[in-house]
Amino acid sequence: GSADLSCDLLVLGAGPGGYSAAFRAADLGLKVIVVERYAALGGVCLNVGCIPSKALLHVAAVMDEVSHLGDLGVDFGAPSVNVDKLRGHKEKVISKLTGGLAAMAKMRKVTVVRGYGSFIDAHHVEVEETSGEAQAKTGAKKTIHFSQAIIAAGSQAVRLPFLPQDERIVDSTGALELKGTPKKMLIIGGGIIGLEMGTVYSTLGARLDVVEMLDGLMQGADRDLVKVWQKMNAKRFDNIMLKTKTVGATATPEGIKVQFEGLDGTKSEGLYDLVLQAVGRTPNGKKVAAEKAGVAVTDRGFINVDVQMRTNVPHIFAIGDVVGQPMLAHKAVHEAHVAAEVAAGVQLGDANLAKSQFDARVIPSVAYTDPEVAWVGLTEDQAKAQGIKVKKGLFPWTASGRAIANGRDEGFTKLLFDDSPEAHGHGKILGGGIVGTHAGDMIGEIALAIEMGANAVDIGKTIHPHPTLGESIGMAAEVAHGSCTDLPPTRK
Amino acid sequence: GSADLSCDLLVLGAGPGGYSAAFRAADLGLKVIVVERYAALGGVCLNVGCIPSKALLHVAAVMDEVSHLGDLGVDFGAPSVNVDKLRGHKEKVISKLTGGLAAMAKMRKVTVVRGYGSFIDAHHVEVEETSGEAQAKTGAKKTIHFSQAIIAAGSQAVRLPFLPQDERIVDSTGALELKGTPKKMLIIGGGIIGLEMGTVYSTLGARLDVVEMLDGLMQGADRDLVKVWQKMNAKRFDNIMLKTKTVGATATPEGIKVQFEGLDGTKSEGLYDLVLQAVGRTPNGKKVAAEKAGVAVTDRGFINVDVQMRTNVPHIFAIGDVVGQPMLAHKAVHEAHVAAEVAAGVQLGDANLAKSQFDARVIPSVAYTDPEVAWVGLTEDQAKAQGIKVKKGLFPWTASGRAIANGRDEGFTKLLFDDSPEAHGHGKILGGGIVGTHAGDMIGEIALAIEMGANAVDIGKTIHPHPTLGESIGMAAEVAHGSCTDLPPTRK
Amino acid sequence: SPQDFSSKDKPIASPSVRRRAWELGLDLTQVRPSGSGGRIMHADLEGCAPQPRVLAGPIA
Ligand SMILES: Cc1cc2nc3c(=O)[nH]c(=O)nc-3n(C[C@H](O)[C@H](O)[C@H](O)COP(=O)(O)OP(=O)(O)OC[C@H]3O[C@@H](n4cnc5c(N)ncnc54)[C@H](O)[C@@H]3O)c2cc1C
Ligand SMILES: Cc1cc2nc3c(=O)[nH]c(=O)nc-3n(C[C@H](O)[C@H](O)[C@H](O)COP(=O)(O)OP(=O)(O)OC[C@H]3O[C@@H](n4cnc5c(N)ncnc54)[C@H](O)[C@@H]3O)c2cc1C
Repeated sequence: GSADLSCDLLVLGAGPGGYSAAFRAADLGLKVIVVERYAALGGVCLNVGCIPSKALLHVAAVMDEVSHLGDLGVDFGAPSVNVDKLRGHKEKVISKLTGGLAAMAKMRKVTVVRGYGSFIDAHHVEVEETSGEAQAKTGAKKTIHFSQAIIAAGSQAVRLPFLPQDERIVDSTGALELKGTPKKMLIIGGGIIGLEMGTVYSTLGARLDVVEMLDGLMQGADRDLVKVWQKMNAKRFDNIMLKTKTVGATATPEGIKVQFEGLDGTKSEGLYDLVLQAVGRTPNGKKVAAEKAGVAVTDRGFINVDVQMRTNVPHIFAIGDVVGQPMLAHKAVHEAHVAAEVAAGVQLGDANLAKSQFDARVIPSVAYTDPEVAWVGLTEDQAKAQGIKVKKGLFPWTASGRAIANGRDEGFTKLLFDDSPEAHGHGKILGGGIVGTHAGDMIGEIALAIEMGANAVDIGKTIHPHPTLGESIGMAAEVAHGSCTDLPPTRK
Repeated sequence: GSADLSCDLLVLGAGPGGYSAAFRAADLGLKVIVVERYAALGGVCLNVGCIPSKALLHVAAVMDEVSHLGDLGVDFGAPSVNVDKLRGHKEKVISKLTGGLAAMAKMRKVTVVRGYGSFIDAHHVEVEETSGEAQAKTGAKKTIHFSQAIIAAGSQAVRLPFLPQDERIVDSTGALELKGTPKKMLIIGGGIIGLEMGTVYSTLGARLDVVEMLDGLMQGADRDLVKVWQKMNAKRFDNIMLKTKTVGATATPEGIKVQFEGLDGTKSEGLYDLVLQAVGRTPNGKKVAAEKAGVAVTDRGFINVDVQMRTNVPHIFAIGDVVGQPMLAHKAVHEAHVAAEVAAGVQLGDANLAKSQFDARVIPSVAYTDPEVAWVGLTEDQAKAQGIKVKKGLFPWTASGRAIANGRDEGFTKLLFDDSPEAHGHGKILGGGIVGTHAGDMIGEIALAIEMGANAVDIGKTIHPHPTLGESIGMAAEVAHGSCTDLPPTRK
Repeated sequence: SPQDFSSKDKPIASPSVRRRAWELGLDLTQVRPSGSGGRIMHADLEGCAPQPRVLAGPIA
């Protein structure tokens, strides 16, 4: 049929995946249209995810830091907290970034079409125009013809069906609105998102309960890393309920009454001013009428792709949260570049670009709690489960001059090297983890080491500046190699 | 002659160089004696250098951070500062670390002999016993026989001869004693050490003047990095006097009167409550009677060594500040390991160990100011001076979500890649610099990239977690490669 | 100063490859690189004949 607009590449969704793909493709010379239902670009990450959470976490971290400074001779009284101003700060951070995205889209001549997009066929998307702060439809419609398309529709928070509708029950988006500071808060789901939000609210004064079905918080990370975080944060929690299900809730004037049931059958109950559901995110794959374009979507709503980010329909790509775990912004961006390059390569007849593929060995994870927990590549738990022989180098920050000087020596840095017989004692680094302040800023070095195939000598012989937290990476490699002189000797 | 003690390896001086060498050699199986004149191990770095300065700088950084937090909605009043308690904190940090060193020496069965050591001949050192807090000699003497020796005697602050003796005129050691908070402070010498101490005193309330003979502060770093620091710190300074010499000073009851003379002849004067001399450090090579062992010492007091850290006398090594620039603890430690390995290799007949050599391509530098300034490898200034063609990738933190969320987006990350014709556009990384918070913790990744011979694609395709400051390294590589989508498009 | 700013002219080899090469007495400029971007890998050192090699001169 006839279309209102036409482009080389249509990108559906303007989150980190979508805008990165659109910008990369435009830079490579394609005519690009992005369809986004919300007024601001940036998706979950910029508007209700990575960025606002970190804006609040930073303030919380400084507040927590200050509360210890009296011991060091600098006494600040209790702060007066203006929640409206704090929320305003967070909004300013968001609009600075989303404003930047809009400007960059313009500079790149990427057309942004506001509205809800659905496929009509393998070369057309229909956009129902939306307006206002949310996604209210105006009734106007547009049809866009595309040569190739990238689906970057992202994900949304899972909602527990049995929870009543009540403004004291929120998901991460609601929690980020920071409407006030509850006295008593329940976090359903002990993953990163829940624990980050809990950190903010607890620093602002809330007492926390957390309930988790599995047997530990912050799944995915090695338990030794999590243990350090947990010890430092024990004081925030009244109850950490593991192997426990949330089975019901009722809204009462005094608060939300929530019922729990342990895997062992024990029942319990709690009363909360605020309940945060953070039990995971579900992909938006089923909401774009992908089937009309012939694109296969799994039962759970994911869209499967190959290493070039192609769906089963070769000229339609998918990237970001909608293609699978880990649902992380940096994964979305790197996938976005691949999809954009392949699309541009095909369109422009550039064989090298068309060969682009996603082949990163590892994708790091970070919990921006206090301390931060960061890990990348193989974990010790995985090594054990998969029977991979590893040599571990662990450097405790109790031996780090900088960590001690900062009054924050609870952390450690750990590296895992291949210790299979074929490695002959010079095995490459397979993974690593850091728990401690600035962990997230330093895990990139371990990712680079893994991508470069570095071994313990490579990392240990790289001179890291003293006194930094970063030198703990060099030290951990020396430990694995047996040449560290900042720790007690290893028994022979 | 007969000796009171005998060892495989004598280490003269227990700074980062000395203790690291001693521990490494002991771990490899040598019988080691360390001679140190002071009661505590750790040398300048632990006792009056790296560590105490960072303990104070950390507190200062938090204080400065808090002063901006009101804008974000969290208002702390002005702090009450207890200088005695702050000094106590610093002392605690030091003793935790020096206590750890003493314990580790014991576990390694390294004998520590307290006293002032001088060579008698190529196989003997005489130690004049010292006691108390400083280096008062008791009159007792010991002779130690050694098979091999490592000179790790370090350096000390240069003292300007024309400055009067007055307790208001100090070097870095005096400044670290933190006897009070002056209203008006002069820093003579605009290098890292002076600027770090100035940061601490200014946060505690002092107004600063700095006088520097050369045409810029923080020499060694590229000017663009320094400019960012300088802009952020302008408010600390009343006068930044460049190309200016300090020519005289008199102690008066009102303060220290200091006379300056510009290279252009203009004269000026200032009155200060505290004057910090930070005009450099001079090696202690001439103070150990090295000539009696046949070891050559340069006029300036340095001891020349080869890549195995051997002096002209093959069984006597030298490491650390005493062998040359850069005078940095991490250089000392890496040299120490080499010297210890070679010595152990020779003594134990291990050919591989005996071949050890100092072969790091680069040694990073960090100014632990606020923001931090860190750089490693080739600088742009050097590239220009040496005619090395480089491709630059620069990522400004105004585009970093995390920096904006932290309210600290003044920084940037810059990488320099080989752009010579032989590199065919895939040149490896030659250097890099970061200015911004946590810069020192992240520069290690750039050092590793250089040591591994990584190029822009290697670094850019390594997935760095979002949103971190560390991802700015990946972004800077993408900028060099032309694939960054978090910045405006580059004009074609 | 031991800092080697002119390393752009040097063979691309990681610290452990460099270390292994000197243990084996190999001159890296004589080793053929097999890694991406011209990097010398550990495997490239196998079977190379040692060359007489001089230690560099004074570095400080
Ligand atoms: C509280 C929270 C904190 C987080 N913190 C981090 C973190 O620190 N680091 C990290 O890496 N990740 C974090 N994440 C995850 C991160 O936000 C996601 O991985 C990332 O946003 C995924 O990017 P995306 O482009 O795939 O999808 P999204 O960001 O979900 O973007 C999809 C976009 O598509 C639009 N869209 C969807 N369907 C349509 C349609 N039919 N028509 C028009 N538009 C449509 C949506 O409106 C949205 O803008 C966090 C998430 C949350 C919820
Ligand atoms: C204020 C300040 C801040 C600094 N900050 C940093 C920093 O952040 N990062 C960094 O890398 N570097 C820093 N430095 C430099 C760092 O301290 C030195 O590079 C490092 O200490 C050198 O180690 P070394 O082992 O060579 O010598 P030193 O640390 O100087 O140790 C030499 C030791 O030998 C002893 N000694 C000397 N002669 C004799 C003798 N004849 N008999 C017995 N004992 C003897 C001395 O008492 C001393 O303990 C700083 C220096 C200062 C002054």
